Amino acid sequence: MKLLDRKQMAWRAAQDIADGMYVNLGLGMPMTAANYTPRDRDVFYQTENGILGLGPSATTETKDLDLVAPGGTFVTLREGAALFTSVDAFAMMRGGHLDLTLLGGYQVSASGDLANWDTVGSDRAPLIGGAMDLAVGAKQVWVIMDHTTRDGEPRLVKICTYPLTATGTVNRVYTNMAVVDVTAEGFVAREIIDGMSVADLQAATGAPIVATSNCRVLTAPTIA
Amino acid sequence: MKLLDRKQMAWRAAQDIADGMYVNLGLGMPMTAANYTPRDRDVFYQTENGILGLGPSATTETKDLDLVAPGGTFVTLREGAALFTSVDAFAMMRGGHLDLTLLGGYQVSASGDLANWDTVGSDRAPLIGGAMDLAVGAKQVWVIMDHTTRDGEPRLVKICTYPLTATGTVNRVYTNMAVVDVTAEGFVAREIIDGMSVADLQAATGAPIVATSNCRVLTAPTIA
Amino acid sequence: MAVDKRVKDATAALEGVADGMRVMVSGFGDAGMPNALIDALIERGPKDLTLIVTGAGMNGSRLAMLFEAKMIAKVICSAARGRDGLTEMERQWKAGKVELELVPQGTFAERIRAAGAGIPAFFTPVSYGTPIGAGKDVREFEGRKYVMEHWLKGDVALLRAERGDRFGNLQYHGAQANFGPAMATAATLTVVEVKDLLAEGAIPPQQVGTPGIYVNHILALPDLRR
Amino acid sequence: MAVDKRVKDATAALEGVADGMRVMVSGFGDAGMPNALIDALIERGPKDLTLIVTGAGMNGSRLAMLFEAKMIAKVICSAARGRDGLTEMERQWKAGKVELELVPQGTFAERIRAAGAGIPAFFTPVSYGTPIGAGKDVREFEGRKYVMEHWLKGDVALLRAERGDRFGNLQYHGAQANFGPAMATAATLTVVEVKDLLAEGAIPPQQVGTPGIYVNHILALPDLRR
Repeated sequence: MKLLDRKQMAWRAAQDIADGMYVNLGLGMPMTAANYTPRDRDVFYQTENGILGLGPSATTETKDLDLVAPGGTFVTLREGAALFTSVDAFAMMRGGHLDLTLLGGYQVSASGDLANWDTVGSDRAPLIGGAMDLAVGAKQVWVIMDHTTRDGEPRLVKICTYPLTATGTVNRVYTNMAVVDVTAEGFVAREIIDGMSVADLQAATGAPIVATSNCRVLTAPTIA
Repeated sequence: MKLLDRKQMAWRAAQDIADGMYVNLGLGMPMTAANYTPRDRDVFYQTENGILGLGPSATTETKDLDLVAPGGTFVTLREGAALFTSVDAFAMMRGGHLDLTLLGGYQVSASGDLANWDTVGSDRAPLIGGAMDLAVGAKQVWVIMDHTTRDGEPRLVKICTYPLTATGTVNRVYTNMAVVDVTAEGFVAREIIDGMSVADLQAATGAPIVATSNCRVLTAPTIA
Repeated sequence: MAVDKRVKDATAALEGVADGMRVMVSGFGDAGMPNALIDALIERGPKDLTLIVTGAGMNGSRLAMLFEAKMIAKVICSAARGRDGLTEMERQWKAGKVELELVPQGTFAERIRAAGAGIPAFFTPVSYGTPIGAGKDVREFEGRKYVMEHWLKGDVALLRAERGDRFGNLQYHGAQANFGPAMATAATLTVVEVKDLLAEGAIPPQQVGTPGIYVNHILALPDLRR
Repeated sequence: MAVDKRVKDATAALEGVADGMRVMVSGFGDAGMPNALIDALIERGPKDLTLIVTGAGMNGSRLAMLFEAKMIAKVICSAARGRDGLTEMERQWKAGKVELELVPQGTFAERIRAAGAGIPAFFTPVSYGTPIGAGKDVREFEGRKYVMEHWLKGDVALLRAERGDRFGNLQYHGAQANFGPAMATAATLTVVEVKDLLAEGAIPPQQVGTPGIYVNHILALPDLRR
């Protein structure tokens, strides 16, 4: 039984980003999903700093010092892109216009609460950015995170113990063990990695989790 | 004793529009004031439909069907003009960024209330437009109107009997008899037309009105 | 697959527009007024509509024809009076056949913007102490009184812009933008007529007045003036 | 007379900036960051400032230098943590010398926009049910809970734009606009550094990102990157 690595998790989430979607990807692992979206899909990526239609990362030749993604990387624009202000970018999020946001997370509860903006006991100042707006505003909120902490504590829980980002808005979680929907009845596994039983998954999960009758094997290619 | 005509009233108000001001002129008589602003003053006129920097009316040659003032006339843009949305135009008003609005009126009270958007007993549907936003938002609110109704009833009153546009915001009134400031102590005449005494003016005014010690004669050229 | 919001004609563009809907119409005077789409709406003929437009229609305008066709049950606007003589809207209003909600123009704009921006309510100083403000929630901030206003949403928004592309990006010309960009964000279905419609993304990113995310259907239609 | 908002140097541009003021700074990363004006502010040296900026400063940035110069008493931001190691801001915050108000980025943007638009408060779904929303006024609209947020004003706003003219009109490039246009509307004194500053009104009216009415001082300054 081999857990997915981070690239594989990003790849798996990317397969569900549908043609024509308007999407905001959180910093870190979520952003890498853009590399794995099937080529035949036409997706518009949005950013907090006022870009709709992010293109590939810039090269030395195409680099524009003022065209950066929120993470600080130099980017390009795709055909049909639009530029605007952060006021407009967040109106777009809060107003419910984005089809999807894919965010990193620390914990997701069985009722769809998300904790992803701070860790208790950190010696660092808090960081919040646009995560709350995205988690509240996007039509679909997907979270990508390891199924457990390094110490084996479940990250899919009954009630989040970390500070909340938003309540009741997560629709789906991509982990290194499974693809899990958050439904009115709680966690439902749609896919589980090869060799892991539902009982194994339940043991790694902090709230009841069931598998759908058509639950499939979660597979992802090895990515260099 | 000759009352000012409408052009003279507009001319008189226009003399007080200072260099560098950002100004919104209401429909009708207020708009004509732009024709009489001294040439050496650089004024930016704003409109509800998203223009800052209105130029002269368009000619057949310069006419652009999509460049209209709120009143429907075809206009041009001055150097340094900007175009934006009505959301932005009203944010500019409400946010207190315009130096001045000059509005028409039915009644102004001694405490600076303005009634200019509807008349009681009209058989027409109500019309409100941007007057409320302007009367509330501009740094200076000046009203231009006849001193009395056709029946001789005062329009400068203790308490407005017509429906209010805004409360306590009018700073100055230009009438066919006088230039009147609205102060914490009520109406104060700054200028009165030749041949009219303060007592005459008081007789035409529905609330106490005093004249400043340096109250001048209100004069305006005859305009064809 | 490629995002393509172009539709073949106005009939296809208005598919799904039904009785009882809230229809937003951009335009301030004729600038930004989607006259061709209004014609198509009249042809389609849904009834009991709530019309949301800043000026509810001079005599002879296409908006007036919506009233003549008895399609309108309610108007939300900031000017409900034509310049010359009683309008058909006024006649129906006086006869009690059309309901009227009069909104100060800036509040009208801001309520629509709020709907698109996920803001259910906000406070404005405008209309406090006036008949328009009567009955509204009042709250004091920093010693000044404000009334609470709610967002204003549409089921459909009909817009006119100068240029568009297949992604739904719009570019406005002159004073054409007025209420269109906000309405596009506030309606479930946004339909746009443009003068020039291009297959590729031809509008420079910095000059996009309405990003395509807010547009559902776009088509090139003649600029019909009154 | 002609409107002319150009000033001769950064010293003149910052005249009147004093101890205790609320200073807004545009920029998201280095795009739109008024680095030259921040240098000038450090040179001027007012103390006890409230810094209003979306990201409060990576190590080595000019914003960090404001903290090193001990000019900042409070920060209002949405990200107060650098990527690499503890920042000077974090050190002063941990030592109780700098107060921190953390605001979700969209609420940060909207509060500034509200200040410029004369909206003292508005309701947003963001932060409801989270530690950030604790203690805020809650109200339900259409079955969903919202918190009330207040406008956020500045005494001074420092901006970077690409082009400007003597009227104060600004044009932004790339992702440079971010928070600048809203901050320009929300501050009493708005000072802008631009790459190209022109005497005439050189920006096409449709492409003006910030109309000159919101700008007090403008000057051409080098684009200083970290």
